[in-house]
Amino acid sequence: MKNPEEIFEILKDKFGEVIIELFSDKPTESFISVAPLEIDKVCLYLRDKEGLNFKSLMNLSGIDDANGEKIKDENDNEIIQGGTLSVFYHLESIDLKHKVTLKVSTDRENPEVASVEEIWRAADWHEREAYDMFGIKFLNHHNLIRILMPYDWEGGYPLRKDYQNPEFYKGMKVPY
Amino acid sequence: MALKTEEMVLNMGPQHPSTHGVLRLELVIEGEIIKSVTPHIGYLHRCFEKHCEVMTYPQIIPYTDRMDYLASMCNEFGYVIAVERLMGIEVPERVEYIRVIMAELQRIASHLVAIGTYGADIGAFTPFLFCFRDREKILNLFEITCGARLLYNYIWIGGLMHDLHPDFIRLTKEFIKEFRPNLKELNDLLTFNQIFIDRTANVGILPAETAINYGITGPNLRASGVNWDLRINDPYSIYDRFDFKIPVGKGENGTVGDCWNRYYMRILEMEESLKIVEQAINQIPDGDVSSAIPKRVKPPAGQIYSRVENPRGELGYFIVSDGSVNPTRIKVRAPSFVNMVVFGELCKGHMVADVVAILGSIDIVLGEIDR
Amino acid sequence: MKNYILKFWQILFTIMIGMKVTFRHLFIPAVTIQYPTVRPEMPERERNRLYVNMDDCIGCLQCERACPVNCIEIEIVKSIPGEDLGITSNGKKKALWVTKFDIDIAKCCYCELCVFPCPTDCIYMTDVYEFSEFERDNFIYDFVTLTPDEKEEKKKNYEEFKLKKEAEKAIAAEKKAEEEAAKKKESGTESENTTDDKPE
Amino acid sequence: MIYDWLYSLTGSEMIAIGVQSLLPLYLFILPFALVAVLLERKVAAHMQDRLGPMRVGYHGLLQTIADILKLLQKEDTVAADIDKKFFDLSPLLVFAGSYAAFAAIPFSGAFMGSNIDLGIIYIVAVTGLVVAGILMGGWASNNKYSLLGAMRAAAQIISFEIPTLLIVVTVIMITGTMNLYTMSEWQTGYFWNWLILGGPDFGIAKILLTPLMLMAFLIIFLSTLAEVNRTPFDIPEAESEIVAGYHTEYSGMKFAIFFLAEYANMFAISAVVSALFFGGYQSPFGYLGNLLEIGWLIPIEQFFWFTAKGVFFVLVQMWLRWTLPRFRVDQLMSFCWKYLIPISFVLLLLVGLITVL
Repeated sequence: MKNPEEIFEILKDKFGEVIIELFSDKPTESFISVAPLEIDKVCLYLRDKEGLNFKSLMNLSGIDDANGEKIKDENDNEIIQGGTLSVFYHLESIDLKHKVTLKVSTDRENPEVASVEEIWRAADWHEREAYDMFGIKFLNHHNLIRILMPYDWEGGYPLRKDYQNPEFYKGMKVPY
Repeated sequence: MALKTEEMVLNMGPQHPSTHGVLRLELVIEGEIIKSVTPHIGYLHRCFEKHCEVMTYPQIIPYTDRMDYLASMCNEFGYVIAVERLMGIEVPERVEYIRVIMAELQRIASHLVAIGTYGADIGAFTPFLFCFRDREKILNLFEITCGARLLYNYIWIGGLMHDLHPDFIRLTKEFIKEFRPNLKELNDLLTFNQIFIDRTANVGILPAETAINYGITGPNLRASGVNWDLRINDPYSIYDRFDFKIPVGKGENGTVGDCWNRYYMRILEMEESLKIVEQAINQIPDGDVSSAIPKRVKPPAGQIYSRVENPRGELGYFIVSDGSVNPTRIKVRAPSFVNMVVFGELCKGHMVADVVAILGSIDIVLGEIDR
Repeated sequence: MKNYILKFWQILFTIMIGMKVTFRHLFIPAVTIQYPTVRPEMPERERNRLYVNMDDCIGCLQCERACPVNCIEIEIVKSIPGEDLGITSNGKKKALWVTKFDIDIAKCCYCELCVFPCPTDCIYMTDVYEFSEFERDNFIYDFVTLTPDEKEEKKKNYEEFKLKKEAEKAIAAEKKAEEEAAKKKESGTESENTTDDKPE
Repeated sequence: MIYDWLYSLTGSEMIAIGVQSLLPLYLFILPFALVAVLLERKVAAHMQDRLGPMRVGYHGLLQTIADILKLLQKEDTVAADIDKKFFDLSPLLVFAGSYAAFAAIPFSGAFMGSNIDLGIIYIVAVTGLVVAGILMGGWASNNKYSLLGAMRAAAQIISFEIPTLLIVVTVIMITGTMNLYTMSEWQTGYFWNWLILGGPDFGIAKILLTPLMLMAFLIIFLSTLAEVNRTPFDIPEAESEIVAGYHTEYSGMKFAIFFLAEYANMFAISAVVSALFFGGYQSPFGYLGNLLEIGWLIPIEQFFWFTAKGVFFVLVQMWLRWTLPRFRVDQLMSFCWKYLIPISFVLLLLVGLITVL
């Protein structure tokens, strides 16, 4: 049983620069911020290291931070430029009964995060969903295609805050 | 001499009697043997998470009902707990008891559907109707309490919509009395039927290590022999006050983690749920159920991941709030969604008939997978 | 060999047990009812078709705001002084004409969230559960008691009243401005800029 | 016999044959199917604590007639890429197979379609025609589910013919005849003369034969059940797996013919089982006609007893169907090859020994 502070110390010792910061202000649950392209190594360590044993990935969730600059495009639609998209990882150890939350933030224009699908197969569909909804690309994912939206959806990524409904999908009017 | 065979692609669904909704399975089969299975989901996508961004917190509750529509009470329960934790609301004792009673009754109702439809998948139609007959009684209990039979919107942030109906306790006691023999009858008719055991035992074996790695939760994980139940291991609400056991798969009729075990877990869990309901209705205190309902639900900025044990597994709500009346992001970790990932793996090498058996034993609800 | 016979016996035996159960059920009375002829009794908290008692509605828009699916559409017009709208049954004074109160029952999700905020308890769910229609438009229930002419009249009344009031206000404002200007001329020219661009 | 009577009445062989061959259809199969469909629905409903059809007529008595009227009016939907000829032929062939079986079934001492000496073998052979029909329908439908269903049906029906035949041979060894009429006559008298209780010859052989015959009855009942694709052996049309199997693409009246064939088959196997083991049309307690010395009453009584026995076994089939889950394809096969066939071989040997000694 370890609390997030201890886990943060362990990770900081091991990975140094990769582990960015520990946020632990209430009422927010504390989470550890990690560099996006190194998350898979951190996760593998968390899973296999004796005394950490994070065998289970509870949840993986994309989120649009919407912290960029809001500008108007030519059609007068508000779009967000710059800023970040984030992914939250909620890990849990079934034997040791402790939890930790990791967060990676990646560039909005070219969102790339290392995939943890190889580490926890549970991440497979979660990552596909995050890709589907936010357009976050998970590198090394074996089958990164849309999952809830149609496979050939071209209207963008719906859960981004500046998402606009497309007018037509294959000749069908979308807002019916 | 080996016969030359060709693979055939068989599209199972989106409309098929036993895909439990609009799920499409792309089976590559060789004769009757499955080479690979690719599930295609999204036919029931209703943009729950996008809707949430423009809705106030209480308005989201009816939407959570519609995710796992067989376990609406549990969905509400999970969501409400998440928001209450974010806001730091303490709810009255009576509310907690009523919530637990409702959630456990709902668990029984949900498992009854799972078991009944599983019987129908295997080919026995009569248990299906027996299960629905009993479920109907639970729905009647819900109906007198909140007026709805399926999508309740009963558990509110900080309280409940109504107090219990005056008849509720009496009717629940009657139900429990009637239900125990019915459960035994169900066991006679289906659970221990040798044909049923032959169909389900040693089929779709899910070892514990794989199950954890795939994030499987709920009865499916316990059937693999892992003693893990959030009601005991990470207690929420007042579950630590009740005396009940967690059934774990033992492989009575085959291997640990096969379809029969997954099915049998649900039977055993119903018995445990009955015990909880019995204890809860005997201990329930008096009180006001709406005293803690906040006038205006406006959680502070922050994020929380809160989870409850749904009939199908761990239902998690990841709520990010920016301090306004609308959540920034709600991600639902739907148990069926995660449990479904392993499905393709389980089916390999089995027969077409087993696909149905395995799918039924995982017990998915498409409303929750597609959200 | 022993297993072989045991298995065969097991199959036969469990089949017999199952047959016993189903045979017993042949003589148990049915639990179903013959629905359209026999109807179940609805519990008192039943949540079905919405109904609005317009006599009590004060047009506060609470239900419209509470609805998670936006199936309620309300338009209100302020009354002009001198019009008597009556009072609701629990003694609140009405001050608004409701010119549109549409509920698209096809959209309604029966969550009952609109019922609780209502200050006069005028919107509630009834136990009517059979209301299928052949035309989708028939699902839009119009609860307004005013005739179309009356609606127009109320709108016009209010428009006129508003215009009148604005005119009055404008006159008053002009007067005031003039007075102030006069005052300022008296007191000096320092604060001239700020007073000139007053709204209205 | 009815044929002789008709011949003497009309003087024309053609009319006599025609009337006689159509009699079972109009007098028996169609009315039976009407009743059986309703019966099945009612039995199922009451086993499941429901009421079943209740609207048309008293307790839904006329429901099947209403259904048939509906089916007749329905559009005969035909998918685009089917093989039309075979698609149309298939239901007829399936029905022909089960209808032809009725020719050799002894309904009573006075009426029997055709009193052929190979009776029982003929029935087993002619029901094999059903396989051709099913395969044809499954293939012509150009539907993967239909194809799977047809393949399953072919494998299943052909495998289960083996234990059926073995038991039939066992019975033939005891009775010494393949003629169902003779066989029924042989079991005349009271119910202890039935083959299930060792036949009419008293002695040590009867005691030895009784348990063996019980076993034989069980096996032939199960294997014929599998031949007509009823639960728990209904895998060719397992609706939860392959939608409706070989008749997925059929609708309207063609589907109704499949349905009719299924119910006709149900009765056919019940009739065969009762003719072999339960004395056929023989009354268990002697005849009222003999008592009152009214000669013409006896065939009617015999017809009654035969129908009663048949309907009883049909009821048992329904009872099984609404109780049991279904087997899987491979389990079904292993059930046949590992249990039914070896046991029936052993039975054959034992019965052979007993009859020789």
